[in-house]
Amino acid sequence: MRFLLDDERRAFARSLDGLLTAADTPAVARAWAAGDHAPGAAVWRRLADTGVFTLVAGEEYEGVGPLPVDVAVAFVELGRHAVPGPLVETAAAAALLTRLAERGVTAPAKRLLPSLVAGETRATLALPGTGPYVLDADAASLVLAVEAGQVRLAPGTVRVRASRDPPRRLAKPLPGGEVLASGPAVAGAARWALRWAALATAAQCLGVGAALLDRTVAYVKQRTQFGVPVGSFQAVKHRLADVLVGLEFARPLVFGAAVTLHEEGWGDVAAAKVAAAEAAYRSARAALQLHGAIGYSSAYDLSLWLLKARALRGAWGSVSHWRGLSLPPAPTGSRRPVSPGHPG
Amino acid sequence: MRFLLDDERRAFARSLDGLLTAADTPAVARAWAAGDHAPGAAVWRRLADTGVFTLVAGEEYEGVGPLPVDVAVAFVELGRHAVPGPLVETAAAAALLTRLAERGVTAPAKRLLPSLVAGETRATLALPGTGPYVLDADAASLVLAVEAGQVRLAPGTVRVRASRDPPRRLAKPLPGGEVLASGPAVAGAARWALRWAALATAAQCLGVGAALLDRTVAYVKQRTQFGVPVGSFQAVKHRLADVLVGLEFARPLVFGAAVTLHEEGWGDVAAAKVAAAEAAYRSARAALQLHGAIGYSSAYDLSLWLLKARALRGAWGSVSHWRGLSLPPAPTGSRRPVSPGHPG
Amino acid sequence: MDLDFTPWEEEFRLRARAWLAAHVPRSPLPSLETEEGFAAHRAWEGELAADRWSVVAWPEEYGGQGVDLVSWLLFEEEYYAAGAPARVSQNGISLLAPTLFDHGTAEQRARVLPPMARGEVVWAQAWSEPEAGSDLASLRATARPVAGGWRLSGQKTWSSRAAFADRAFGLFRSGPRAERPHQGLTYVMFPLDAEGVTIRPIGRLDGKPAFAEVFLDDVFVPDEDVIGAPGDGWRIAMSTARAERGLTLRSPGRFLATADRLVRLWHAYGDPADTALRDRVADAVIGARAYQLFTWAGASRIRAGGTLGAESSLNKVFWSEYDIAVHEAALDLLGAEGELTGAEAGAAAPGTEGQGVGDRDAKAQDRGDRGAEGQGAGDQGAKGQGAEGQGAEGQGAEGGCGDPSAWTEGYVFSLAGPIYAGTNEIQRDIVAERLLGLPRGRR
Amino acid sequence: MDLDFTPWEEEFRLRARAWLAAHVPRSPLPSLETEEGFAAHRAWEGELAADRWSVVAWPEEYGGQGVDLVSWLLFEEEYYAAGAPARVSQNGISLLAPTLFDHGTAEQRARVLPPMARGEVVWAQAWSEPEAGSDLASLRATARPVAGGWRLSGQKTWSSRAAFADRAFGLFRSGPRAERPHQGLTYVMFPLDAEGVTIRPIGRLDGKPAFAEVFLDDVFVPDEDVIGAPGDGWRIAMSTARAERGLTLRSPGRFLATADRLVRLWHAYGDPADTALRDRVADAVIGARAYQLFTWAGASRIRAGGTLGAESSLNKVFWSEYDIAVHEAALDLLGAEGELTGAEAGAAAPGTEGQGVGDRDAKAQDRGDRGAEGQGAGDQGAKGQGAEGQGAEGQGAEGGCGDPSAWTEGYVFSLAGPIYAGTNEIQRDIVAERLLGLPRGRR
Repeated sequence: MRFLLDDERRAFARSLDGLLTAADTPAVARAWAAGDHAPGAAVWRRLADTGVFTLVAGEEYEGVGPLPVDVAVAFVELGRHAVPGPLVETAAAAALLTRLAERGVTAPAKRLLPSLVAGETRATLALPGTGPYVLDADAASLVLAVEAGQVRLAPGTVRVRASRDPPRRLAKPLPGGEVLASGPAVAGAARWALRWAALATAAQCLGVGAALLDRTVAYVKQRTQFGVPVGSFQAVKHRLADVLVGLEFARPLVFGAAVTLHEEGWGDVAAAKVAAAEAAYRSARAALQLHGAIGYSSAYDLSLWLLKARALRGAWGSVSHWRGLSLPPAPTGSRRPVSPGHPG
Repeated sequence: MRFLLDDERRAFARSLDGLLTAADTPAVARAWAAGDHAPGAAVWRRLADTGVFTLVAGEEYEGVGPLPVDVAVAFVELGRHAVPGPLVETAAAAALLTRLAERGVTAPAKRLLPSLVAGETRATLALPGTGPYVLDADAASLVLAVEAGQVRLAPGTVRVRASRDPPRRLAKPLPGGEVLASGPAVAGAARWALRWAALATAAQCLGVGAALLDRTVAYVKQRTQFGVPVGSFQAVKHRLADVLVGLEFARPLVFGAAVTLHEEGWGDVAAAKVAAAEAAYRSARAALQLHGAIGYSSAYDLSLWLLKARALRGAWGSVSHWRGLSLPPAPTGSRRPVSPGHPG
Repeated sequence: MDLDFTPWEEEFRLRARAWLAAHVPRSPLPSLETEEGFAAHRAWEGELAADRWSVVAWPEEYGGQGVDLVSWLLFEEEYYAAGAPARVSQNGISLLAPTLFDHGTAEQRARVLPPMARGEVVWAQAWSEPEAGSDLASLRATARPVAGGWRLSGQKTWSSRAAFADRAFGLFRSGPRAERPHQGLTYVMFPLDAEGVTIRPIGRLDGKPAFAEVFLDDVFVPDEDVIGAPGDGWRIAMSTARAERGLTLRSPGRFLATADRLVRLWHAYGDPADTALRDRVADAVIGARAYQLFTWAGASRIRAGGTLGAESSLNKVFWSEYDIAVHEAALDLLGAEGELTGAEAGAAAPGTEGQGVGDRDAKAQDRGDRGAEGQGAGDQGAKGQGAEGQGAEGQGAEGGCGDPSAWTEGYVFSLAGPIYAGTNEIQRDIVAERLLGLPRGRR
Repeated sequence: MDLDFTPWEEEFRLRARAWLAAHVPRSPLPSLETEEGFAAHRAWEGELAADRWSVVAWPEEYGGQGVDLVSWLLFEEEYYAAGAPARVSQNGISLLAPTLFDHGTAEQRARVLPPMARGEVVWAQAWSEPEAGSDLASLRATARPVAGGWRLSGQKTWSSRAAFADRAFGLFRSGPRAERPHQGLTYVMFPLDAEGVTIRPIGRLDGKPAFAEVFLDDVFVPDEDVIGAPGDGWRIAMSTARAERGLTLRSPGRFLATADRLVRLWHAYGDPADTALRDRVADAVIGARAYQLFTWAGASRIRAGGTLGAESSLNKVFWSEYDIAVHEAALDLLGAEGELTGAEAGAAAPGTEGQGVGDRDAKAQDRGDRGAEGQGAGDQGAKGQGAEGQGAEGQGAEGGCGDPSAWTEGYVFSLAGPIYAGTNEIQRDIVAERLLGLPRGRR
């Protein structure tokens, strides 16, 4: 038992952090929001150089995966820097294609995975049960729709719509298009893709929440009101302490879910999704409140994380949906008809 | 529109407050918890002198009611002083008998109401849908059970059990006994009784919550730690401010429910029940936390209110049950099959 | 103790309802935070004023109907229930006008109020400065006495409406910082189009220019535009209409209308078995009713000659947190749709077809897209809500409860609630110290 | 990064499980807060010790198995999963013993630890005084140097276990208050049956004497019962085992077992459609797993030579609020039953028949009353949980998840969590100042 990131993973996180800091990701996110994908594509290429896109697929497809812990490490940093784009979706698409191949449907993986792994293709996808929209279809060359036992290559999307998180764009895949896979392997592959999507989103939330906390702590240390730093007021301190408690107890769930991603059951990944989403959102609420009006200004970069925390909270299914999945299933025959407190 | 207590009601509240302060109700509650009902009976008689038990029934039965605003005034004080006994139940029983009489079933009212109104009889009762227990059957001479379209005079109860709030004792009415009423009037009378029970309980919660806040404010002003009053710490101040917000917004709901008690619909009384129960419980949690260890001691009187706040929160149905009742019913045909956010 | 209104009040309510039913625009006006939308909202103020509905509680000589607080509250309930437009004149009506009634001269009232009531002069507030948010004692912008008036210099910020408004009001330091740091401030009304004034719009969280920075470089203001005695501005600003401010900053009508929309959304789309959401919808209903009744109690107290004072801090904490909770519940109820602005994304997407073509799920599309389609492409669907505006959500008969864009915009707007008009941290301090009597401490 | 245990650890876990399965009493022991129950729990300590399960992480010479923190955590998981009794020796084992390992002499360890491990000497803690709760700097009870030892005088309070324990430990003022107010305190072990000691039990919220006041009137203590240097007590008390304290004050096994009971309760009695409650049950499961994994991460860091420090404050805030939330969910799930203590009311009720006779609703009765009936009348159903005990809830195979009395007692117990061992207000200050680096302020 060694439930700690090793030196290599820490170095990986540091290198991503350095790369993304240098890339000025707030400006990249704003450009992406304005429909200019070029700076984002440049970041995407640099991420590809670090191997971020190789972590899901296995060696048969030029990947080095499955390495869910590394994916979690990477997505914490991607969240911390508010990197825009269908990153989670590309990882989930890789998982989908990989699992299809493992279950005997190898053609789609052979055709599509190598360019995903190389970072040359951005993919987006919709999975059953988690909402009708795909993210950033306008910036993806591959739109996968999984439904009714089929994996389709959608021929495009219904018009692209704006999210309250400006860099996100949502659209429903068009019907029709090439059927890449059908049959019994599809449902399992979709579940496998959803596990990765949830894990990556949880990790991203953790990074978003941490960035919000870091910025807020820095702000309240220097901002003074009534002659003292805002950060010396006990109400401010306690609110930020509670944010830290939330994030620090979500963190082991995220990495725990990565360690057990291959195991049966939804419990760990659901717990990670719920806890990280809630912790990030709590961090956002505190960050806005403690920044005051400046935090409410779209020109101030804090807004990039604030709005993303809300959007990610509901991405890939609501927190209530995932709470339901976090519970162990009822043993058969255990349920009695009524609560003991109600008249029987 | 004059949504303010008039001078007469304020004087009524003050006189109850004075009477109950003089009666040393904490000692009365402790005796009641130990099975000694004599001091409680003495308080009951003094309350009868103020007319508390005359407020529900009308003149035909020696009452002066229905006066729900006065009942709310009285039960705020009863809660503030942690008076033990089946007070809510006696009021609800009077409402039950009154409404039966108004619907033509007059015999039970003629026989039982005058002694309830005179404060000579303590009653307890169970109503459909709010749990199987009656309160303080061991101190009541009248145990009413309403179920299956009948009002029964229960021949006693299954053994009496202890609540975590020591002065409260719970028991299930025994089957059988005399049927006082049956037929179509029963269901409506039970609903009418439940309205009064909910209103009185909400008012009682308000008093309990206010007493907890008052005691806590007094305590944190005089208790010092780190060389300053505990009440000067901002975290303490904000927590108590939030308690006050809760209570002050529950208060108009309680009196609003009294004003509209005779109207159709459960909305106002449900809102009062939910808000007052939650506000009192929040007050209790804050009171315990800010008193620290002393508040956790059963010898310290604070415990009388602390435990009552929890017990009353669930009395006459859970807060979730009442939240459901607070919603206006769906207009017919309005419901669509799925949420807009779920794949249709 | 009763909740009965007089026959006159009931009749007043019905008159308001009838007028609104006949006049409220069928489609929402364009966003208040655009030049076009600002003009449309200004015109709406004129329409209200033409029949004396813009400032019902003012004396008739200034354009009102001279009704009391209770009738004003009834009007507000009707206004929001009707889904009427946001009030572009809100800053002037609810912040400046009460000050003029209490501290202005007859000349000032006669000159300023009627055009305010007609929407001809729209006012921005200019309280904050970059280093003075909650802490007004640290204001730095100055008013320098000159012949016949004053010269204003410095910077104001978070000035709501200033991007398009005509005039503004705020406090300026006219004397040295005295022992009591709030002394030496002067309450000034000033033009936004004068020489030396530079306006730089600030986008709020969703990018809309609901605020602006206002730079003042030796801007001349005549003596007649100072309210009260020079140096006495802070006291004037704080004392004004304290008795009613707590009841009028946010009228219950707004929240009753929002709760009603949420209930309709719940009944239309909610899963009846989902008690987690149902309980939150219930809390919205309960909270709106609590706020309404709390306000009626306050109004009764004022009618009986009482005042409110620090209780308005209870009020502020309550409604600002309530507003966020209600919108969060709505977003959760909307699920994936609860992320949408109602606008098309700016850039055309490769491989993306045109609007609605080939949509495989026309029914879901119809539900989700109604808002956006009804309002055309772009940003037009946005309902104007300045950070200090009291605008209705523009949710009349057609807007409907299920338009996600109105809910997501309302959510963004609600987030400002605990920050402005005195942060909730300050309000809780006030509640603890003035209502509970807890010692001040250093916070 | 992994969650794999070594074959030896897995085998150790299975050995613990097997031993517990064979030894955990089938019926809960009588309440720890009664003389009879205290004796029964003391005997249980002896039974554990006989097979070296009472202090598995101690060196073998003192009665342990010399296992490391990770194995200890595995043992704890098994212990709580088995529903084993509360640990009457908890104060000694988790608070005093680590101090002796770090600061005691070899003689002290040899003299004190083995009888502690066997439950022969049970220790009470005596940290608090009436005027010194969170603020240990204001301690007043004194230790006066005399020939061969010290004389203790003053009053301690909230001393858990003191009603029935043999000895106690605490800090006493042995010198004048120095510039740093924590100086001049001495860490002393003292007998509770000596001349000059008066014990006055204090009932906790449910009346059980889980605490006591301890009055000391010139009580003699030999030099050998002082730990570390006189005057250095505060540093010793604070520094002791800080590295592990955050992980060991409340082991995750406790919360995993509680969450598991709640899930069983939910599956047995919950309405599957009631998502409001389901979400809270889910949060119990999620929180227990989070706490477990947080602890594994901390244990890994300690294994790698790291320390925890102020992170134990995160831990304290988390588990104490978690514990209350879980019990509140259980009470709400139990509905009307969630108010019961499991005891009969003290006095016979007029008109009340005997137990179970004529019960019209035998099925509901069976569910609700199982706990009370299984345990006989009176107070016996209470599971011992001192305010600082780490006892399991005695919820073995028969206790069952549906016994309301265990949940209501657990609820009462949980309420103490945010208060003792440093209030959560203090812990949040520590988190903000030491982990986030925020300025101290005057609080």
